[in-house]
Amino acid sequence: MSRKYLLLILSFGALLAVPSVIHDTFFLRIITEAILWIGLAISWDVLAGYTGYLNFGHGAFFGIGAYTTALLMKLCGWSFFLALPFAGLAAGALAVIAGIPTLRLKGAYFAIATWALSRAIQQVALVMDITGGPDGMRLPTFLHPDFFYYLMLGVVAAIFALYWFLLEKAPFGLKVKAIREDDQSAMSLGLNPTWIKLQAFILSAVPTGILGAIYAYWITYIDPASVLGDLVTDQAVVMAVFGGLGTLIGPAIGAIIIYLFKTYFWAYLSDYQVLYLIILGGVIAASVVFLPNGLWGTISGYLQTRNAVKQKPVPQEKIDKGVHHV
Amino acid sequence: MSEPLLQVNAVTKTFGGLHAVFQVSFHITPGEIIGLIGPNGAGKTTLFNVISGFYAPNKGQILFNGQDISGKPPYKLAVLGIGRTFQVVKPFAGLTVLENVIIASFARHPKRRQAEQHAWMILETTGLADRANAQASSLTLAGRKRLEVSKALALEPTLLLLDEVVAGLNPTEADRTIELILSLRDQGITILIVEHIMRVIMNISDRVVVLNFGQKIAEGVPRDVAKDSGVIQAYLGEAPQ
Amino acid sequence: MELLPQATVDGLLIGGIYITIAIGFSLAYGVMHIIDFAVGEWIMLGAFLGYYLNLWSVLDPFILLPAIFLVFAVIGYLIQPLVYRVISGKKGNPVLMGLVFTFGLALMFRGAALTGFGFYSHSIPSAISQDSFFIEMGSVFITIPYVRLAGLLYAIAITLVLHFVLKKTDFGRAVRALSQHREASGLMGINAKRISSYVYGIYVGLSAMTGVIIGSIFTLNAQMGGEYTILAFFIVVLAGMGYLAGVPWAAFLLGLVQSFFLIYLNPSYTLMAVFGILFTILLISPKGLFGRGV
Amino acid sequence: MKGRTKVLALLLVLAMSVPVWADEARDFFKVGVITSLSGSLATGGNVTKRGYDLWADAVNAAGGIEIQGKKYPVKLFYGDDQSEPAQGASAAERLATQEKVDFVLGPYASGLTLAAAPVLEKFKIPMITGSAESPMIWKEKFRYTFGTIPPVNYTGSAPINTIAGLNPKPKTALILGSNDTFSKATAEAFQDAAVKAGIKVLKFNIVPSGQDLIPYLSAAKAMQPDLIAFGGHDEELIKLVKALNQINYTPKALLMHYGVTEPAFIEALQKSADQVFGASVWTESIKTKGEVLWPDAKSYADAAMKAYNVPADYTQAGSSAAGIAFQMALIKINGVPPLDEKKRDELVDALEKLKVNTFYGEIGFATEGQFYHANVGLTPLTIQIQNGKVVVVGPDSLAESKPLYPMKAKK
Repeated sequence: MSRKYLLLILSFGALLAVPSVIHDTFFLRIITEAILWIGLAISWDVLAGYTGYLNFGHGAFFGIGAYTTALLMKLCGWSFFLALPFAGLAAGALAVIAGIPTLRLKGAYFAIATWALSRAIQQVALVMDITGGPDGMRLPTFLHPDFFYYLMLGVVAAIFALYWFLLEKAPFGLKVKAIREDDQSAMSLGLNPTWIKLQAFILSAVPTGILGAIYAYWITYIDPASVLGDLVTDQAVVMAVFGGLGTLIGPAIGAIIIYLFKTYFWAYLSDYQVLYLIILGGVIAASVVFLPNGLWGTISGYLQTRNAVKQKPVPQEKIDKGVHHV
Repeated sequence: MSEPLLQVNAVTKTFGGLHAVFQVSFHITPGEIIGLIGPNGAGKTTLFNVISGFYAPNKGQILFNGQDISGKPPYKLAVLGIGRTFQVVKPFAGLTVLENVIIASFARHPKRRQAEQHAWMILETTGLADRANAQASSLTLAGRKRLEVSKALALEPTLLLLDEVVAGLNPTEADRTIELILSLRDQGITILIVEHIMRVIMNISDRVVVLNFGQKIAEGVPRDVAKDSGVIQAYLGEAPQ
Repeated sequence: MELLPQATVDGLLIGGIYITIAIGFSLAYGVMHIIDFAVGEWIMLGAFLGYYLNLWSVLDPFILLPAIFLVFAVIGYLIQPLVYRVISGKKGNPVLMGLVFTFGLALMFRGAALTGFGFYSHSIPSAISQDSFFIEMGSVFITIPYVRLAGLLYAIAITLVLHFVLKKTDFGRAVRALSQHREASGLMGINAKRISSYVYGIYVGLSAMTGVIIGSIFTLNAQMGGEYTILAFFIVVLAGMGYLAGVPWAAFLLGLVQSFFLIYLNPSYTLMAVFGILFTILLISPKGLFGRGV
Repeated sequence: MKGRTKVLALLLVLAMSVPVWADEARDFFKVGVITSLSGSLATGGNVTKRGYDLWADAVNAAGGIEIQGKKYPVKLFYGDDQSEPAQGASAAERLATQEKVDFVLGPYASGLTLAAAPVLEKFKIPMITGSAESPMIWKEKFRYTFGTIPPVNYTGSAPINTIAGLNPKPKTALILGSNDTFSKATAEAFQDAAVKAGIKVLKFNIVPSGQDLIPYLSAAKAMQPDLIAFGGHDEELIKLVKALNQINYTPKALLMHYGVTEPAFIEALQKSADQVFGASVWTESIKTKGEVLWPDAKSYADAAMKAYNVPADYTQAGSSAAGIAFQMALIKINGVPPLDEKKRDELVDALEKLKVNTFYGEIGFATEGQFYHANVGLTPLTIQIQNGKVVVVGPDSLAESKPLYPMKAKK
């Protein structure tokens, strides 16, 4: 466990140093976007991997965050940092409104209901005047690569840490998993599944809205197709599944690999423009067939079985401690 | 006699016009072990589900410690002190045995550390401590049934509903479980148990309630009930006249 | 002039097209519990085969339908074991695995079509695709395009044939057994794998035929798939997933909603209304209009 | 493991710190191309790509751009924006920092231009887009962004005026647009022009993209509009014509925008494409005199046909013309590669003052007002499909043929 921590802290430290090593703003942009996708993949996985609910409308939270920021900055003249929390709040509010009815649905029905909802929201943005309809919105331009890099890194690291604490350390994580495994049994043990699922939904939505806000300010232009389309959800799903559901590290690894793979093809093999679709599609399909637990799931599964051989019996002092407590 | 801990008053539960449970009444006093028996499809599990809050009764009332709990959701009842097991065991398969029990412990010990200590203690009593770090899915059937009881116990219930925790076990395992049940009663936990194996029910129950076609057809000490003609007929498959 | 009859007829005609989009998909879901993200891409591929066959043979697309069905049924039959392997895995979440797997397939097909067929939109000309007839009764005047009527008739025919096959043949009984009692059907000596392969073949073949009809009524291009995947999802969920008999009603309902919105209300809000209705129905009756979904 | 971690961290840092080499002297121009090679706008994106490629090939076939007696070839560097604004911005950043391009030929669609422009503005790299007709770009007044195709609110009125002048004059119109930036702006431009021309607009609607419009049209048929004008993209245009045929309604005139000049439109509809009006600023038959590369529209069209075996449309021509605009401005300022920041600034000034006759028509960028930096040197044309060919039918001074009017029913 401590090894894992060490690795995480080391990579975070390395990431902090990136702008002082890399002066190429394109690379910085690529890394910034890779970090954005890590955030989106893990926030999707909070619901999918930990509670088993496949949200195919994840992009709606992202878009709501982006539009909230754009509207507050343009119409109310707010500063970005003032608008930022409201982007999270708006996404959280949507999670509550959408979550209470939809979380009753099971399996594919939940997936399709959330997807339909996100489509409906996209249509709303397309027909409203205040959002510019299909023309989208332009935000004040503030193009400072280091600023966005550190902002994205800071926010995603905070999200990661928050998730890590809540899902892997705090009681909440076990409760959520209990509901994923068997909600009837969980109910009989005093857990209110609706409430816990709703909490997980909010936990997934708020950071996504904040990431949407950063995206909007960073790219300076948003429209219904780019922030409310299927792309955000589709890509986050693929990354999380490829990396391995139900963990935080899996989707993060998935995000990095898929994003860099796609970007490499895009940047350097552009003449084979459609080939990348074929290859990306092939990688996704093959990974599902050959790595049903995702990349990280497979690796850690392998490590576990290897370690299981050497596993020590339960330490006696732990048992004693428990008994002593009686 | 002290106040009844649980009072079931003329409870009816119907599914699409069919009475799964019809006007059943009985009570349990603290410290008792009550056996709930009846042929297949008699409505035992449905009654369990009604008492533990998974179904709301269509008619009738359930009082727990004098408080009306009919229609309250299971997670509220769990906190009030009603623990239950499932006939078809429901471990959290992807989690470890310890984690399974910790989750139940949260009801009384919201802090992770305390919950974990509590869980260790429970596993010690139920004899699963040596399997604490194994995946729940790797347990044998006996282990899973034990885990089921451990989880219910971790709630520190005053009333424990056990749904066929002995059925399917070999004689040694069964004896260990019976011992466990009796020791729980000695700790002051009141128990309502559904069991198919007559030997078990008749040996450990203070009283038994017999259901057939959703209705209560007999109630009393095991010895008397075993002689009841209606009960015998029900078990022999003939409808009572 | 009275618009109501025309709006109704138009809605039903659109509904006819929607039936063809969704019926195979619903069948596949009922039997295999797979949500196929590539349904639109099967439609697209079928449309292109129809387009090229029509260019080459100059036969009317409606005459080409059986050939297209055959070709794609074989493709579906051959691909199915892979799909089966994905969705019957013990590990992970099979629904999700199926979704992601077919999502990957869809990307591949789209990329391959863009490479092979280019970006342009085409149309498959049919002898009947440019004309219509009228019904006049007093003040009521209804225009009915031949090609759309043909589409509706085709949809009804397919529905009836499927219905007949499922109810009256041994194969159909096996399919129904499989969709209702997966475990028990194995005990009854039904080869689930074999039946699933046939069903998947039928589904792919039906989708491909739909592509040809869409190509002759509307247009076809390499990126058309997404739009029809959405429609297929929509109708199947509305009908109740895997509940075949619900598909025509859901399709007609959707067609009518669209038609009435376009005619009587603000056309801008048509799609919003459509998604709003899907969402609402799922909330009121999570298993579709009839509560009969799997 | 600790050692391994260190090695990994080191590798990570190494991998990321690709050397930033200095701008070496070179004797060719690096030209960035940002356009949609994939995604939903790939059709149009590839049309612009062909236009840019054709220009580059023509320049290089002549040995390069001649500046002070020396010829400098051009080399294109592509950035696929994948029809996504974020990727458009990334593409701009990559071309600016990785390839260090001297100038950029821009995206196909407005949203992408809006995302790429601020990045290029930051690096002070001039961009001319050969497409992107939505009026919204020019409102932003980017100093480094230009466009060769006039915005649709500049061109959209021409065909309406032509049609309004026909006999018998159309009295009523049904105007609709698909709900995307370009199509909506087109429909709005049609509406404004129709009102000004005294045509009564019976119905004006923005409809969701890709909708089946049969119910809408069969209801509209009851009103018997003389003119139906539609803003949409190629696929939607084909669908609309087919839908009108299916309900057997022939208005006096059917008007769409540039999409009708795309080969796919005629290929898909064949005879049904006949007599459809469209708006354009260029066809292969218009009379233009080019000072550089291609002497007239015809020779450009022939070159395009030879290169790609697809007839050139005005987007492709506008894209090639974007290259020419850069070329001429470079000659004016004696800009030799690589261009530094100061030189690129001069290039912008030269572009603002540029007036050049090309095969595409006169290029001259507005320097103020709502068309800021858009090309307003061109005369908007009314075109019509006649016997499967795109023919200019208006304005009268440039018309090659009389408009066929009113439209004849197909039967």
